[in-house]
Amino acid sequence: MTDAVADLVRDGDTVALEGFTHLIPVAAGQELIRQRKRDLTLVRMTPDIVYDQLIGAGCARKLIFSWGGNPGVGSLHRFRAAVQAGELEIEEHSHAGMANRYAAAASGLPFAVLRGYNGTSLPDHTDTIKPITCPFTGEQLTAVPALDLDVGIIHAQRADRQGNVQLWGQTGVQKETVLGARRSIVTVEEIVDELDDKPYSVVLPRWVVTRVCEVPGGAKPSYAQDYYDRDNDAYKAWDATSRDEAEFDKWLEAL
Amino acid sequence: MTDAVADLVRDGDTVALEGFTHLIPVAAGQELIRQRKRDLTLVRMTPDIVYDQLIGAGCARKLIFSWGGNPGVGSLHRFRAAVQAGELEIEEHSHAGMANRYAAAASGLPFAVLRGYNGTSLPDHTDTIKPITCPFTGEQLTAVPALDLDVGIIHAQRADRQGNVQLWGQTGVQKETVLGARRSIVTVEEIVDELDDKPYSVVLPRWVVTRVCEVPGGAKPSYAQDYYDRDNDAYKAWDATSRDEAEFDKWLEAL
Amino acid sequence: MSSYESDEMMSVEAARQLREVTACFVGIGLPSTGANLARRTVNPDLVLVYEAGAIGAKPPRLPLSIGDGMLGETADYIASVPEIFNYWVQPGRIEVGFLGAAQLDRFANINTTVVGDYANPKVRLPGAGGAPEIAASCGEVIVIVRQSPRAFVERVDFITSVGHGDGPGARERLGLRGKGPTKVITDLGILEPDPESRELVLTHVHPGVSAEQAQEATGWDLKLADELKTTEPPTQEELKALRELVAA
Amino acid sequence: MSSYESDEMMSVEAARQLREVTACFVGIGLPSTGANLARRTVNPDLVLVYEAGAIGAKPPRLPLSIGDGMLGETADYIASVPEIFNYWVQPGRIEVGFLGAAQLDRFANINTTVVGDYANPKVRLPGAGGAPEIAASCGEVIVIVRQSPRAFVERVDFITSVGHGDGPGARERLGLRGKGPTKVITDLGILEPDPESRELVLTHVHPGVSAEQAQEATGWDLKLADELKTTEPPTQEELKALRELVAA
Repeated sequence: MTDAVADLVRDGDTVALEGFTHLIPVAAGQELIRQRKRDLTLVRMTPDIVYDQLIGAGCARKLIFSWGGNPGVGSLHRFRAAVQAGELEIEEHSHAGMANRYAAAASGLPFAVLRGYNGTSLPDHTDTIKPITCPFTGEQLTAVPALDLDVGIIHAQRADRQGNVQLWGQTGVQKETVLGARRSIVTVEEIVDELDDKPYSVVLPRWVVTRVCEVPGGAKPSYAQDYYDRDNDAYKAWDATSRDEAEFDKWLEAL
Repeated sequence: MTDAVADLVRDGDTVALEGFTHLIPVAAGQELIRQRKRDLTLVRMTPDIVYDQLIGAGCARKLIFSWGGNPGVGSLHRFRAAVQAGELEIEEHSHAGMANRYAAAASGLPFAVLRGYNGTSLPDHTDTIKPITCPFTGEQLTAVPALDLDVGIIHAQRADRQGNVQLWGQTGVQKETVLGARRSIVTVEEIVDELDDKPYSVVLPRWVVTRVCEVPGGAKPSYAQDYYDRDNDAYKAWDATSRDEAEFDKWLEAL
Repeated sequence: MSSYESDEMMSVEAARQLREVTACFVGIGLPSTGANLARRTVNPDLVLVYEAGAIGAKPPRLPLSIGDGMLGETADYIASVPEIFNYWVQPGRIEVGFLGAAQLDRFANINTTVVGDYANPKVRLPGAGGAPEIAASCGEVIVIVRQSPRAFVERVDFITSVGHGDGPGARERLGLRGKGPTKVITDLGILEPDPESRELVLTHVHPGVSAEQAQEATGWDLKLADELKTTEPPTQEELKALRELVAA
Repeated sequence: MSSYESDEMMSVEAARQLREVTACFVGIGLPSTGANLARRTVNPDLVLVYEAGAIGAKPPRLPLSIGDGMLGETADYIASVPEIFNYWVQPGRIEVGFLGAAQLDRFANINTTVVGDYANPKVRLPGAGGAPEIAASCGEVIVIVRQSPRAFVERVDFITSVGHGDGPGARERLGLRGKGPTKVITDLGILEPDPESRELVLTHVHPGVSAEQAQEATGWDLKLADELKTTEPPTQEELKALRELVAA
């Protein structure tokens, strides 16, 4: 993973680490911090504690997101402080808008269309939300641009020795993150001889994944279905670490 | 199934029977013929022998499609004769356009955007293909309208007693056909006590399906994965039946 | 009557609203508690849809987050997140959406984005998540929020999710196809939009709460329904089911 | 040299084109035979993508249609049909698309829709299927078609799938991102677009075929490459693998 991050993520890149509260690529995110990546445009529907860490560590110039919180616990204090201090540029969407931006990227389209944002204050502050008119009905809808991802990073349950990746359970926008990015890194719980059937599994064939790295526990403290549950105490403990800048600095030094 | 077709399909309706060479709802299509439904706008990406039968039997006023043939065998002679005689209105697309029209219908959007049709003769003859400009990049792409389906009909491997439907294998646009239609009929090979995991299965929960009917063999002579293979002789035999109008009439009478 | 907390009253009342509902879009927190309680009391067949992809989840205990494995494991189906929003929320397939709020105004517009100016916020909140499209497209929306003058404001600082906009006809003009918020369940009572003005009026107070208390906890001049009712207190069965659920 | 049929020459030559290819989009008929033969000869790791959804199918025999169960059963992954076109074909992820043709013109534009006038066709053909977007978006296109003056026409009656349009710069002007047809494999030889004019020229004849035969089978004035080559005849191994495949 150290090599994959060093080889594939450059300062200034637009990078998405996805996993919708399940299979969050935490270890890969912390590797970005260790390698002191800078000026990243970080993308994620639900920036949670690993994004709080990246922001607190100064890796991010900009955040593109739709919900920033410590899920089930409360706020992200490093994120909140950075925004309130004007130190982090933000581009803010709804989940539906972000999901469609990923889907457009995976589809090789410059934009996606949805019913969304009408009447909200989001278009007043986010210039990547524009009206579009249906050429058949004249109805006005909303367009959002495809995400322009240099690197997509996800965590999956496993891969086979050829590099085919398999993930299952609630798999969020992970397929779109890999298919929508120029380069991709997938960390996995384990590498196995052969993949077998799993309910609702997504397989990303080897030829669409740039690099697969075996990183057991790479999603901790989040969930990896059939491997481990969420470590809720870690989520709660993060609240205190993140709230106090000195505590955060101590955490960062120890990383 | 007799009741479902009688209750839910009205003369003049727009009806899609889908199944991309796998799980074709042949029995339901033949029930439309038996009930002498008229003036239907029939929709299907790959109209094959059951559509040849519907067209020959005079059920269709119009066909919306992207590839009309007897797959692996040759032509559909009733379809071909009807078009060559100017007796069947057609609205012709590509697979990508049709798939996106289904997806738009399932999404509650009036249209979909794709890279497609540029430079082809299709837009000269099909008025449901229009240019659309990306509001962010200025790039010109293609818009197609959502299908406006009164009834969506599919065949699935099974349902449970609550009416949750499960299909697996290559499942084409069947999910979109049900979700994109006002009313839906699903014929199934069998009704079981409980659904279990199947690789790449699509489940259509009971509350989005109007009617489920147990029709074993309902996709014959096409495939139903894990139930039966395609009866290729029937596909070949259809060529002769369909080619000769008298033969076709005999077939129709015997139905 | 047993003693109970105001949170419990809110969850019980939320569950009761789901008696006749087929499918409900659920977030985490009080909405999740209310919806899961409904499955254990008034509506065992209630379909719970979570934005991370689980459709028809039957969690044996309250999930810690929407990524909880038991949601996927017990679901009828799992969709990708783009599919959840495009195929399931957007076409209005889901009858009820449950939302929370940091600020709420008299037309039930919701703010979960910032307090203060957007560029220089006093408090930066988590943001929109799935709420704007849930508010736009679900058949109706039930808001669950504690009532206070800080939360119930004359005008929200940011419209994250549209309630009834600026009043009559606003949703239609905006092309929003769901009915919008039909009930706001608070720790003090229930507010509903007036059919004419679309302004929220107090229709119920919870047992032991006065209309004046509710008015004092509201940052605008809260009107009372002609017939102000008192909510049924939680029954023994409701409280038992709720406490078992929370303890599980 | 063993004796072989012209269909066999076409399939063998199609397979040879896939030596260095990662992923190939496959239809039914000769394209399927060629691609499946490549997996058994020059490129065991070749990824076959079928438009019904199978990605990385490894069929043990030739499928009867793209719905064949063994495609799904042996696939690395199965996508829905909208996903196949949107996530896999459209972004240009697939290096080679194999297409057939009822008519083909000097710029390798393809007609599979009608012979004659669209409104009053002489012959109604099956139509577009997945071909227009395969022709637009796959890295390159290999056309497999029998050569005859009826099929190789000055001007196709209908452009179902764009080859090189009206010549130099046409694909760029249309915003088509793949290279378009780079080879047309026929029963007589191989045609390739001239790098400058984009017009198809005969670069190879199959063993025993003369350039004149190929020109007579072409409805336009077919130019010959400066160095006209003769295709390598099928080897024993190629023929054995092909015949086993077809017989399976």
